[in-house]
Amino acid sequence: MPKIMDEKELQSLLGLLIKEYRFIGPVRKDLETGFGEIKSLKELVKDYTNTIEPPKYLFLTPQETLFSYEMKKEEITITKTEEQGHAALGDRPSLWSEGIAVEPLQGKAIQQVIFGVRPCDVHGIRMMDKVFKEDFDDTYYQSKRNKTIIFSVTCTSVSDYCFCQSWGTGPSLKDGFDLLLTDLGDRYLIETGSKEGNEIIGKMRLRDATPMELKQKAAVIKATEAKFTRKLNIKDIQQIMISQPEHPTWKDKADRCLSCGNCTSVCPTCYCFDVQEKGDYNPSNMERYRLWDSCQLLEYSQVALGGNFRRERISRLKQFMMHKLSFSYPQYGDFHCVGCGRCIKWCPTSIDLTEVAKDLRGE
Amino acid sequence: MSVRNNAYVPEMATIEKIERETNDVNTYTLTFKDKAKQKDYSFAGGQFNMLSIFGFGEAPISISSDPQDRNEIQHTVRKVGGVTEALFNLKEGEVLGMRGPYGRGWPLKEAKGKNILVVAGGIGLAPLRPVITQVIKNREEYDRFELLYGARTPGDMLFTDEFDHWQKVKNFRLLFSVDAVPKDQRWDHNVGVVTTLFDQMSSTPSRTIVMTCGPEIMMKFALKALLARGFNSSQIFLSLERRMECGLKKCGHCQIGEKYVCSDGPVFPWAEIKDIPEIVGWK
Amino acid sequence: MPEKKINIEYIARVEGESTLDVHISKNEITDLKLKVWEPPRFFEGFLVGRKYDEISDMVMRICGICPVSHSTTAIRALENAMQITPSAQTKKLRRLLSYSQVMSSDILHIYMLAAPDFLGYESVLAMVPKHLDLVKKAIKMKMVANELTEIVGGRAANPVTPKINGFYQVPSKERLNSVKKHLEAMQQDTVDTLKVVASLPIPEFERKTEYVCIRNPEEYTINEGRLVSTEGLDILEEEYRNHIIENQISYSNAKQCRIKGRGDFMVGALARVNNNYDLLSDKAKEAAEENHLKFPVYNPFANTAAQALEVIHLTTRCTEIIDEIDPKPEDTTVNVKAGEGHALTEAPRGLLYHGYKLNEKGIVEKAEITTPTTHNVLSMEQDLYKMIPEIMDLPEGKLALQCEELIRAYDPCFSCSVHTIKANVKKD
Amino acid sequence: MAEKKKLGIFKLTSCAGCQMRLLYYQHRELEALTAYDITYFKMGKRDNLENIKVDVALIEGCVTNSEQIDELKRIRENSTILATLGGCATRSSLWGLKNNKPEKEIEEKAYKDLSTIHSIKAIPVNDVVKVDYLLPGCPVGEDEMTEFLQSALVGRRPFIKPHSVCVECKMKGNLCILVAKKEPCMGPVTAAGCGALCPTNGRPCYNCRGPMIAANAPALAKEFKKNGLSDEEIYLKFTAFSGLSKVYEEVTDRA
Ligand SMILES: Cc1cc2nc3c(=O)[nH]c(=O)nc-3n(C[C@H](O)[C@H](O)[C@H](O)COP(=O)(O)OP(=O)(O)OC[C@H]3O[C@@H](n4cnc5c(N)ncnc54)[C@H](O)[C@@H]3O)c2cc1C
Ligand code: SF4
Ligand code: SF4
Ligand code: SF4
Repeated sequence: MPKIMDEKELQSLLGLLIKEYRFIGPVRKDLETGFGEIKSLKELVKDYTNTIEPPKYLFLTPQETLFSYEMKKEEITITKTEEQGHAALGDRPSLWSEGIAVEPLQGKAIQQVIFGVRPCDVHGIRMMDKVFKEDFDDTYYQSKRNKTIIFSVTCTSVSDYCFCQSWGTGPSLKDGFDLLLTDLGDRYLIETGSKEGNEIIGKMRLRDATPMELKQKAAVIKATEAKFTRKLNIKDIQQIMISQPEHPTWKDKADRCLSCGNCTSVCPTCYCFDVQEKGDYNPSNMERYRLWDSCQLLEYSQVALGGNFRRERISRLKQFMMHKLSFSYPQYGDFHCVGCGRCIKWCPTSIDLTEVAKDLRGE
Repeated sequence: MSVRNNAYVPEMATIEKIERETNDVNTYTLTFKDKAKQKDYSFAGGQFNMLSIFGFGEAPISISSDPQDRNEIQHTVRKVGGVTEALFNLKEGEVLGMRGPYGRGWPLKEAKGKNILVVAGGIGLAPLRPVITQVIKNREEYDRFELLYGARTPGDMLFTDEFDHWQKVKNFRLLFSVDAVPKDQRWDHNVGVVTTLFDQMSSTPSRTIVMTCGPEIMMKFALKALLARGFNSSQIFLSLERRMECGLKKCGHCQIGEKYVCSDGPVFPWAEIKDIPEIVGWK
Repeated sequence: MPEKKINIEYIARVEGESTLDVHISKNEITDLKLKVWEPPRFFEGFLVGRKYDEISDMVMRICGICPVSHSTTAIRALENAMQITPSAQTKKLRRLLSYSQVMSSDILHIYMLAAPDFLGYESVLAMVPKHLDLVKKAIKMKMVANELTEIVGGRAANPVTPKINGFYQVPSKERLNSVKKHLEAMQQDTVDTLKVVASLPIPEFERKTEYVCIRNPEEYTINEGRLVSTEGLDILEEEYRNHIIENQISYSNAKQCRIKGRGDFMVGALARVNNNYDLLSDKAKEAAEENHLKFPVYNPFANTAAQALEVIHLTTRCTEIIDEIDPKPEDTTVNVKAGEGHALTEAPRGLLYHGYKLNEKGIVEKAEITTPTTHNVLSMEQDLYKMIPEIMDLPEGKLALQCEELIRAYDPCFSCSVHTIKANVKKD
Repeated sequence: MAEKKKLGIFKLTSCAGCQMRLLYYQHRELEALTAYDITYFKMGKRDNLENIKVDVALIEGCVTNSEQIDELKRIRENSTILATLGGCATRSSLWGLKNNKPEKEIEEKAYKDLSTIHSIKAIPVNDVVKVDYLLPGCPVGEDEMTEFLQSALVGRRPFIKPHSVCVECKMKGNLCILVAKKEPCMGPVTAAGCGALCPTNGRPCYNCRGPMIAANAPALAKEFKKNGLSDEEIYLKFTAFSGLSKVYEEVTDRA
């Protein structure tokens, strides 16, 4: 049953979570907002639309050791197979420097709470969960994911880039969260979506929401929905995206594309990685690690003897957009796009997949 | 620490034997160090393993041995880059890592009672060798068998010492071709790209399953020639190659359209992939 | 005495490439040439036409050891050209940056380049088996100095934060405090370093040349001050060109400098300590006295001791500056103006001069750079002229080694000496 | 214990900063330097062996005179693996600037009497001899150098990032200043490896590492223009550290 809390109760709930968990939430990052570890309520940012990065990096560490091994004589011993920590935030150490981008866990910090995950990102996490589960479990992703409580919020602000409404992945949320907060103006509606969520809220004595207040939530959502300016027509999108690989809009966009990979790095559902070996000055100590990778990069499809399946920039750009808006559906039963608009916003040359979709549809 | 349930961590395997096939191709006979693992391990022809050369990295390599032989596993590898070179520097008795098998193999079940046409180029014969050994071992289950095999030069042909044996099998027809014959080598067969063998081929579309593996350009031409001869898109099977980092449908590299080569393939019926934008041009 | 030839094909463990040729016949030096054959890179040539905001990043690449010096000097010269006065915070942060670089360079020279000479090794690596502790101590110290450069500059080698009128980004107090702890922990090591250096036997040799550096009565200065010497020179930085003249010589890619109307001079740590001993911290002075060091000293081999002394002072000074500041982002806008500007600073190896002329769009029309080693090469040759006759009896190999050691004592940097300036000078 | 591999470090025209990176600015230099048997390293040691076979040769600096061409060829003959150490060796970097103007015009500004100055165009090492690995960076990135030295120890192929600075910038979680502040960041066309140092330190990348392989220079130049940069300013941005690189030609080939 949805409950009601006032500002003071919310503050005390957050305060409690900060104390008891590793608490991640939106923090100021220069001109924008990003996810950061929060030690005091003051750091929390309230007025933001989307964080620069999606929350995926909290589970899929940009660079992470898969295992280390020791090579002594004919014996090879695998010494470390699974990171027990959480992904580090902020200024991540660079590739070969001492630390790896995972923080060891201590005491109660075993569990983390991510506060302020917006509905689109919750859907992104849901999709990533599938990728890292299907066929083979990815223990590295799952070990972090399983220790995470998702505290979502119903969206009330919309940016020029947002189009989650077109997918139905926002501004409201039905599941995928542990806790969900809706700002009703002078009160908050809080809903739980899991056992963990119930346990947290169960400790507080909150009153049930009245039917009136539930209606108020619907009104909040409706008001938000009216704010969207960007739309993606998703009718037949799976076929439309692949119907005209020779359409001039592809070349037009590819000429502008810098192959910088920003689009894929900010996408909440891009999951590709590369695997590399790393040594030491003592050559018997080795490590296998993975690092974030992108289909926009030339080396991504490179194979031995100089072969490359996507040498042309245009073929890489098509891969990104077609994967998001077409291929992912038969793969996972989801279109791997949640309408967060990050790839449009952060593309240095403003390449816009909603525009490409429109062009292909001939609108 | 239990390593077993971590899909990324390979099992240790010993190199039992190294056989030189050509200048740059060796066949490695491997057994898992863990005897129980060796006993449990089973695979289908066309599937592959991820081989770890410790200190150097990992590479996807097809299994080239007989799926019914549970005592050992063979890989036939061409030396082309970092990992494969490092493998070539290993000696018998040394240890490497192996995990698998992954992917979908050749349609040997569908081929039961039917004719089989195999078109292979270069190292592409390696993943098809399990098909050949299986057909020989279970000869009565299949009808006619024809192999078209092409390599760059006679010296680049794989498994030549098995050819005699294969030739003798009932209802087996082998056609060989090379792109060129260096002056010092003898060659009694066809010269030209594999597809030039199609004119001598006896297989027809009727009741035939086609399996092909080789360089992508070769497969393209083979496909064209087959379609032109009336073979339809559900009787042709191709083994595709893409970059792979994990083999576990996670790293994303091996995708072609909606397909993951590592788990939906590497063997695909043409019907399944022919409409993928990146492949449409093949027709 | 038969004919002797000293030919040191390259001076090892110095930055850049050079050859020393000495010809001695009948106890007379008949020929002595220090040839710098480090290939020229023509900075003054290609800087023309570039924009004011690129210059610092480009001139940093003159020298891999003292990028900070070139950056600060260029920035100050350009600020002078555009009549910009940077904030007090900027000045302090620049000091941290420069001091850390002088410290790190001094440590490098003492341990990696000079110590092997005094201890009789061919390189610091050869010292590892017997002197591992010493090497580790040196590495620890340079790490701290580099850390400070990195925190203020973004990167220890070729920093990225300095700009005209300030910094692209200022370091947080938190990070400064973390390095301050390391600086404090390192203080004893700096004192020990001087003890080690002072105990090493150095060749007995003296030549009373003129020692030149900048001076600021308030601070043992590295970044700005008047140009002074042990022989009474005392001028403003913009007057530099009127007093120091420069000649191109036929056998070397480096030019030679002299003081107008006088002759050669020496710059570097020894010049700084000789002129500014009074401004050193008490701790540094105490350490000098304990080790019976009295300045001024006219033995170039004492340069290494001067470096060690300087490190003691600068380590303390950096911790003080860190306490004085809590850096905050500032407005660093630049109003571009046409003009001409000059700046003198103390690079680790001594006096460094940059001068620029800008047009109204901020494009460089003329650039002049004179590096410490350019200032020093003539003095090196003069020292050799005096020293060789004194040690003429040594066997050829030993003689050559001591010549090489003398040059190395200057801590020369031949790669930066070969893009010296075109000066409108008349030959004397 | 097997014999250590032999390492030679050679210098052509450069600022010596990359050798310094090896000798001094590195965090683990003692381990790095003692892992090898260093046979040649003029800046670091006195006993140097000329013309002997080495397993690994690192070349700092680019060629600017004809003697260096012969020297380089000799080093190549004598080494199993040869890699560039830093930007000048890899792409001739800053020194390439003098190639953009008539030689004399530039040299005259530095030297009055040109009769004793022998200098030719600045040529990167890989234009003269076959190079196995290119390690860019000004100075060479510590990460790359470490990866190279560690991998050469066992004969592994080093992983030198072929993509742009943007990838590292994003992985650091930075705010993109090209998008958010319209600052002319060269990150999208610059070879990665520095850990996006400049954007991390609040300023646009100025391309000190030179171009990445797949750079789309015209597209970035257009973006700069849209953000208000003049053709002249764009030209300066793309020429500063690119040396003789062909990657930016479309942007920098002005009449
Ligand atoms: C399903 C499958 C089966 C294969 N079977 C065989 C076989 O039986 N015999 C054989 O010799 N070769 C086979 N290959 C090709 C083999 O995987 C590559 O030759 C090998 O990965 C090259 O690695 P390298 O490190 O030597 O080359 P490098 O060029 O140094 O490659 C570096 C990295 O790139 C990736 N890579 C490069 N080429 C390929 C490639 N072709 N496919 C996938 N990843 C690549 C790998 O991650 C490799 O570690 C197969 C490939 C696939 C996808
Ligand atoms: S962000 Fe834009 S420019 Fe960069 S790779 Fe993606 S589409 Fe291309
Ligand atoms: S700030 Fe520069 S390097 Fe970073 S993502 Fe933006 S364009 Fe790329
Ligand atoms: S960000 Fe660009 S200019 Fe700055 S260090 Fe890296 S490559 Fe050099």
